[in-house]
Amino acid sequence: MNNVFLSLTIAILFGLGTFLILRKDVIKVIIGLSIISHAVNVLIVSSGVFNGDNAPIINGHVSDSSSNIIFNDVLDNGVLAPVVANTEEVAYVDPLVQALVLTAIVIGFSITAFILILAYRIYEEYGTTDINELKRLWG
Amino acid sequence: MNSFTVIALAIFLPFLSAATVPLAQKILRHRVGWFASAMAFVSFLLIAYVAPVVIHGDTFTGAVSWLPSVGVEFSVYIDGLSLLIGLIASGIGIIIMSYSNGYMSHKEDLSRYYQYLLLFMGSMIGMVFSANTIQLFIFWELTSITSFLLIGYWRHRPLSIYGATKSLVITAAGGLVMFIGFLILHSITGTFDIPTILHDSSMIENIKNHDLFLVTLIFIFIGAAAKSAQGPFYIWLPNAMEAPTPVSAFLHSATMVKAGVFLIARIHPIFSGTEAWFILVSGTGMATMVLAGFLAFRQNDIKGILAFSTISQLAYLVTMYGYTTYHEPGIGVAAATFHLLNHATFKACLFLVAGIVAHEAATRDIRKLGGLRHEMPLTFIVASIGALAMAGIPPLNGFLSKEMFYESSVEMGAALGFPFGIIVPAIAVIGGVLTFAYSIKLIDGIFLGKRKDEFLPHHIHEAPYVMLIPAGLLSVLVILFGLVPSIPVHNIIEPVTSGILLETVHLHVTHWHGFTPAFMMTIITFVLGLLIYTKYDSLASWQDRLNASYPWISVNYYYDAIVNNARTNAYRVSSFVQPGFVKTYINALLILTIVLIMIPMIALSGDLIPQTLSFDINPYEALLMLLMVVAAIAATVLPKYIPAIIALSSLGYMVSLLFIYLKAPDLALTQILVETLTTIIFLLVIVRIPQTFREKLSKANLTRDVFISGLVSVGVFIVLINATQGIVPPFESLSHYFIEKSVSLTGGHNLVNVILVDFRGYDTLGEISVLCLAALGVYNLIHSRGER
Amino acid sequence: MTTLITKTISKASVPLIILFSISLLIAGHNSPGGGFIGGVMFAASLSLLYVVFGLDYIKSVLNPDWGKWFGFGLLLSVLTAFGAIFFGYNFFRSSIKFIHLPFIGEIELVSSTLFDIGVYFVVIGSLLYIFRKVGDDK
Amino acid sequence: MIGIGFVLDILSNIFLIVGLFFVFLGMLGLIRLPDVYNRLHTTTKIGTLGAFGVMLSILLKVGFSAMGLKAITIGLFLLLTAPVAAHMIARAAHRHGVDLCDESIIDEYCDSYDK
Amino acid sequence: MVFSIIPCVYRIIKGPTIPDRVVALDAMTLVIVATLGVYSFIQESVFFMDVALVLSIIAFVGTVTISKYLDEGVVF
Amino acid sequence: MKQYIVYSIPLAILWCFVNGDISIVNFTFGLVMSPVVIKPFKSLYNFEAEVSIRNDIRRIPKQLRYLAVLAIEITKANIMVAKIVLRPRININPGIITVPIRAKTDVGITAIANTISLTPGTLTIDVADDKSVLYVHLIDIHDREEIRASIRDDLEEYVLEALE
Amino acid sequence: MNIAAITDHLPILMVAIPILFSALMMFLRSAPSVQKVINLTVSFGLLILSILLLINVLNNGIVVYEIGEWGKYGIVLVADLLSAGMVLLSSGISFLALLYSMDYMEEESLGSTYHSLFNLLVAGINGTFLTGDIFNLFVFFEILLLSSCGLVVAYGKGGFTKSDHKMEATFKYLVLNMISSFIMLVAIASLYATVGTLNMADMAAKINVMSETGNLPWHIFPAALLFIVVFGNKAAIFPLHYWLPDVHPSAPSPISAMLSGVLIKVGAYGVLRIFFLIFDGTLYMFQPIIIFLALVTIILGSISAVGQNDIKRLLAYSSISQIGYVFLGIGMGTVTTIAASLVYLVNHAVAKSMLFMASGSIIHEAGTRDMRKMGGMVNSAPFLSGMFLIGAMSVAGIPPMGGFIAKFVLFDSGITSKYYIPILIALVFAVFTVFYMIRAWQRIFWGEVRSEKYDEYHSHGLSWKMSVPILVLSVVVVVFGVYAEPLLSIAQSTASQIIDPQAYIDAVLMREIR
Ligand code: NA
Ligand code: NA
Repeated sequence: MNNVFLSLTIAILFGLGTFLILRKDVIKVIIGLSIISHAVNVLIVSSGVFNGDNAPIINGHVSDSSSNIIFNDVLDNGVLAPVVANTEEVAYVDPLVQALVLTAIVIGFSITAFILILAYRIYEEYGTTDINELKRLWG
Repeated sequence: MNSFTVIALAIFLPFLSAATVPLAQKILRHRVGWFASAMAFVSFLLIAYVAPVVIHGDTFTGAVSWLPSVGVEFSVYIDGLSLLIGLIASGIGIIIMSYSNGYMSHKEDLSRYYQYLLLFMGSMIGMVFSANTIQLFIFWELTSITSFLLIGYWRHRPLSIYGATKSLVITAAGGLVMFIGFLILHSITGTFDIPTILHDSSMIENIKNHDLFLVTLIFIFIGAAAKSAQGPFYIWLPNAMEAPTPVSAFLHSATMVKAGVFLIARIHPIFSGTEAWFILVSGTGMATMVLAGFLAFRQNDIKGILAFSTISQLAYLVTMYGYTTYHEPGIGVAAATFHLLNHATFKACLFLVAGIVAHEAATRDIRKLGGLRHEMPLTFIVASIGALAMAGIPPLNGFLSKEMFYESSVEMGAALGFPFGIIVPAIAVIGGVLTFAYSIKLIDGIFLGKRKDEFLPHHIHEAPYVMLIPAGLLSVLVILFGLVPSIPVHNIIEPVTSGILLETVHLHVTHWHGFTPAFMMTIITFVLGLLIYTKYDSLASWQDRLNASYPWISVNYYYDAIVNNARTNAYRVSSFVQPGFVKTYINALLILTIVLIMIPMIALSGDLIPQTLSFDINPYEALLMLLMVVAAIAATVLPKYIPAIIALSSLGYMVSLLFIYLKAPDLALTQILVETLTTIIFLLVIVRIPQTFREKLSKANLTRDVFISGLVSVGVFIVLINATQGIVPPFESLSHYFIEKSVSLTGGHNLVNVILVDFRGYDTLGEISVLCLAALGVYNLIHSRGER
Repeated sequence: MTTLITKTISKASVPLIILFSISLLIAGHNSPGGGFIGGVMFAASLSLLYVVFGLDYIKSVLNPDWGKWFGFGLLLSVLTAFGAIFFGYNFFRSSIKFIHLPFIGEIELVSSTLFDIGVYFVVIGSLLYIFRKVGDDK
Repeated sequence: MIGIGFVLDILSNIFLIVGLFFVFLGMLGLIRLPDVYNRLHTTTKIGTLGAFGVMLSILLKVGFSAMGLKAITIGLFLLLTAPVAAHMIARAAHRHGVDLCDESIIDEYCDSYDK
Repeated sequence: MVFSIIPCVYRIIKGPTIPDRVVALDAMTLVIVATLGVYSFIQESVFFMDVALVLSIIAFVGTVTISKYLDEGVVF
Repeated sequence: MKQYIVYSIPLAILWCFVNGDISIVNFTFGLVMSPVVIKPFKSLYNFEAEVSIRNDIRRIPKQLRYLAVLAIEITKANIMVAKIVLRPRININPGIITVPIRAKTDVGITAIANTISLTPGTLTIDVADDKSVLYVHLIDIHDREEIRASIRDDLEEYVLEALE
Repeated sequence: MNIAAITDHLPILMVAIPILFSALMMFLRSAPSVQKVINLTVSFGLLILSILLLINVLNNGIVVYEIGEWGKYGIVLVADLLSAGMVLLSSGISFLALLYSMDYMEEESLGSTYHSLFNLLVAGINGTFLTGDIFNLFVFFEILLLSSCGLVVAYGKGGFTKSDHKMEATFKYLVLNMISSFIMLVAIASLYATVGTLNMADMAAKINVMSETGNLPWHIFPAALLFIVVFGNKAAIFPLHYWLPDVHPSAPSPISAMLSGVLIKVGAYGVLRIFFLIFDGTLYMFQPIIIFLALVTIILGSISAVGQNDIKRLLAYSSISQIGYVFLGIGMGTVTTIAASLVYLVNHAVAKSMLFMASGSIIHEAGTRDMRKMGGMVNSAPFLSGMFLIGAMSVAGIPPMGGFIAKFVLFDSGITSKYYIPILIALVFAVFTVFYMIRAWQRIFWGEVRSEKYDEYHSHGLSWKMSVPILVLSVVVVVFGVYAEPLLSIAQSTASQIIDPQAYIDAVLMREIR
């Protein structure tokens, strides 16, 4: 994936979402939030640290990463070991970002559900979806 | 018992007794006041017990640990000054609380009244014996608060509320300013301990040479002036007269208002000897003296006269403490101290008389009073003694200290040279003249002249003894100090003055010095005083005209303008800043975000865009991204809900395609599902929301929104391009560990799922909690219908 | 009301969806799927029924307290995580056991599956709770 | 020798190509046809069949493996549900007030329900 | 293959009626399902087939829901 | 009990399909699980109705024949509509007509409707409330009666045989 | 499981127990009284556990708890003095708020969802304070967000807040917080992309290495500053404070107490945690920004508070201005100022939650939130009068209340650090605070008993469940004033830990990993 264009796409989605959350219609605002949410999710996936060729599902029973890494930091020398060489090939794409996005998607969905029903209640209380009607006149 | 324990007891006894007053009231009923005065008496005895320690100008310091982390102790400093004010506070306390037994109706909330009084007394004692600025400030503010509560004792009365608020706002605010002064002092000296500073001349030298010397002085002085009703801060004191009269006598004339004077005396060694000290302290004092004297003369309410007179008398003290700048060793400090003592006696006495008169004659208006000398002869005598002492008539104690005031003014004027040699004594005389005039007015208005039957009750009794005796006692003191000045001078004034100046002082006070300038000034004072008194009407009409045409010359004008309109003005500000539109708030958030991104952009001005950008792109990717953008644009521009939601949905599917492309099947699955669910919920909601509202976009708004959105886009792009492209992380990623250990440690092959349920299962626990929360929240939303 | 065509086909697809959701749940540890995805599939099947047959009708047929479902799911998840503490490990330490069964072969028992089942129930419960609450609200 | 595998391979490739082609046609119809009802024809029939063809081809290629089984499940499910979806959309469209295109010559449905 | 999505997006934007858009969305899922099938085969991984199955199911649910909404103005 | 078995077997097969693994173990697992899945939906499926396994088995050949016919018709449908789409100028006469049907059961009607939808140029829009008539959209109408007849004879026959 | 085991697992118990009981409450909805008893017991138990945790940290140093025993590769909970202290604070307040709720909340609200929501709120708060993982912080922020939203729309008895106000307020709250959540995710993602870790200690160590070798990439700075938006929004500092005066008053009073007492402190906590631990190298850019924002917050909050007639709105604006003081201390960024701002934070939390609860009772009594319609209440509610005065004095910084000690140490440390102008501004608005707090007290309790126009005061006595929390908090306020030493010394140790996070980093990273 080309990061420049992907970043550009994400940025554009951000901009469009922002434009929508500046609208006055409650539902439009929520749509805007959803667009931004998409953008953020893609952004997180794209911020994976390394890039392999396969989905992060291990086929065999053998793991493929360089097996002699000892996963402990040695802080005594001010060195954070192990430092994996940049050329290290990993067969999979970064699974962590995917897990993060999954969590983010679900959380985002929960909140969207809540805010949508909130929007409905707002309409019920105020009889309009105009956000500017939601202001209170007491500073 | 050592002195520390004794003083600590003297401080905390009133607090403890305040706590037990309700209990005492259960036993003593309406005689609970005697319990309070007994407690005051014990405190008085305790303070008197330590008097020998300082009688020769010595000092005593004692401390226990309190807040060691910030270097503050609970510490006690006993010197002549603190002892004097401590004795005044507890001694007048005894008198006032005894007097209150007669003054306060049995129907009043006596328990609260005496609680407040005792709390005040304890705070006052605590304040004067404080050896560090923090402790001093704490008790200082406590006196403000108790004063506030006492002024507002009759809390349903609008005037009480007004007076209480005013006193609190001014004294507490002044206190805070003073507090900052103390803190600056701390930052200069590294200590909060007052004796440590006082006894270390190099430290004092250091303070005087410090850049912040003036600021510190001004800040501390503002606190003192606010408390002692000096300068423009005088305005709270007249309104404080809404308190019950004994309270006014106690707090607002004899003790609390002297706290400011006390503070000036206390910091005298630190700040005096500089021009700033004289200009600030004496300047304020003289201005206040003349203004308040005049205003006292103009009052018709007895307590009004006494209030302004108090201000004016306090101004004497302030002026005199300011005098000692270039003059060593001056009699200013001694004179001030003597007058402080004298004022406490005669003014308290007069207040008690005012209370008696108001109590018996049911009015305090001097225009309605008159001729009471026949019905209240004893009160008349007591009052006359007090008033004449205030007027400076020999041989009463007021005369002596007034004489010393004139003497020190002449001295000071001489030290300053022409034209101050004339101006300073002249101002002093003006102050004296006015004092003379209003003192006479007081006696004349109440007791002399003709009885005004139309305003007064049929029978006016002589005061009950419970009220008369305290006043009488004070008048006896007035006479005693006047006739035998050596008693107070040797036992009190000299040690106090030594304590203030930190050097031994010997004084010689007599009635007759010969034809000194001071004596001449006294003569002038009497003559002019009588003259002014007869010209009252023309002066009054002059002032009324002045006030009518220039309302802004009154300080109260500003106070009222600020405070009364505070709410409306503040409301205007807050409504302007916080108009209630979500949109404004979102804009604020976004703009802050943009600014925060731009700050490092500008500050670091590095390469915003990394050099190594690749623009190779495969056509599928390009198409997918293009379609995503198009779908997003559609969701943005389609005006109706359903089409926009369908477009949003298609965007979601495209995102899931992208996830597929990025080798994320779990994500794609989730994305697809969530997208559809979101659509369903959108529909569920839109079913209930007919699309009636249609936003009309003005060109300006559109431009602005597009601009903000564009900035957000650019910001995100730049951060992102750097984060994902700028550098290759030199560190291992957590994911390496997952890939390596997943199968062996968790038995799972789907790394994403393994991370979700194992490595970061805790996140997932949070995630499902959020889901539950959404459901629970929706329940509350739906069930919160209508006003209940 | 929707038509009988839709109803018939929906009836036919619901078991398929539910089975698939279970399959996704179980397979989650080794291939795409898991509690959330499975749960949403299950919820989708029931919401299909809600849509096609109408909420009121379905409620007369089956009407569990979805609140208890997600309560149960959350409880199960937390208790699974707590389980480790009872065995002297840290919270959420997973355990993995291989069991050999006749005919079936080696079966992998993982504590995290239990956790995932909890997730499954939470998702089903909360989604359907929301759907029903909002659907009921007229 | 032409083995059964080879035949299946050929067959599967044919299905794949035809399927993909049909999917494309279906989407083309989405643009070209005049109203929603006609567009539904292309998506339900051509699109679904195209997708089914693709799935069938995969089944033929990989046999009854996991992928094949899932592929054919998808294919059958599509076959089952696509007409219903089309029916729902068409019905909704009609009741929603979407008129038939100008070329239409008859509408016997419009009287059957209360608008 | 992916190009087949273009008409769908076109229809989603253009409309003209809401049912048109629904049809287009439904068609889009169809295309994605087919694409996923092929992709799964090319990648030799069954995982994407699961995605396809889920998509075909959930798209059906979605379409029925939207249609019912358009039809009757209610969802449940 | 019998009902459970009848429903469980297809469900178990379905389970194997969605699970992507046809094996005895998996099938048994599906068989065990199916009743649990069905139980809550019992009343939805008219579950208590009498089922006759023998009847069901007897119908299988007819059902297969129906599927074959369906496949042919579908192919024809595709080719026809594909032609329309690919024609440079689209020249059609669409419209909605009523088609009376004989099928009575829900399954039968559904099958007919779906069959119609999948076959050339026809699309079921709705079924009348009394289940007697289908409303069908045609992409190109030349002769109404002919279409009705072809539906009745070619498709409905097979459906009725197979499913009713 | 014995006592020793419990102390081993203290950090996670603070989070997991409330989640567990939240789930359990869903099954007990038919037995409200059982719910009450259980939930109060749990909440009290958590308070005890949080005390144990703090003692543990004080005695044994930083406690690190590896969830799932994955070390930094999983999620760790870290209880240092800051975390443990915040947890203790929030546990105390939430126990009292819960006790208060028992008689305050409307039965239906209480029985159905309140207990579950409240437990999750507590879990969210504790989780936020304890987590050592930045993404987990995000997750718990969302728990906080949604649970507080759910609770804001719950109903108290009397219903003096109209539901339209609740809806409107919640919408603002939610939208702004969603945006800041997105911003947080962007920041987290770019951090992860840069250092490949989510563990905060690990991140700190790696960013330190980059910073020491001069390789700190440019985009770390905007990523760091974005956290100002994230935490500022939680803490309601200018210009992110706008939601607060709508939300806090709209919530039921015990929830307002939680929001103002604890939740906005989460923002301060986050800033202390993230900036001083991870972004040490960006502090020089961060400090002036925070000082500026804090001052504007103080100014706007104070001025706006003066203008309010609605008692809860006044308290809410006051919270804004007070959190400004807390951030001022943070922005000045020395050990003493941070210690001061912690003291300030604790004192404000206690006093403000007490004030909100008291205001709930006052509103209950008066039948309105409008202070113009109150007056002379001292006769019908002398207890509330006393308690409110204590709280008002504390917020105003009048001795001998805890608020005074807070202002004292803040101003003193500020002046010692030579931040004269900021302290001067803070001083001016401290005067405002005195004015509006004391005025509010006067307007409610002094003056004429209100006219016939409004009903009589409902002089039903307060139940003990409502008065005990208020009383306890007032006692704490006074104790923090007259015996502040323990608080001060803990605050100083905490501040030293914050300023020098090496102990934190070592505690997390120096351990065996499976
Ligand atoms: Na005062
Ligand atoms: Na303030």
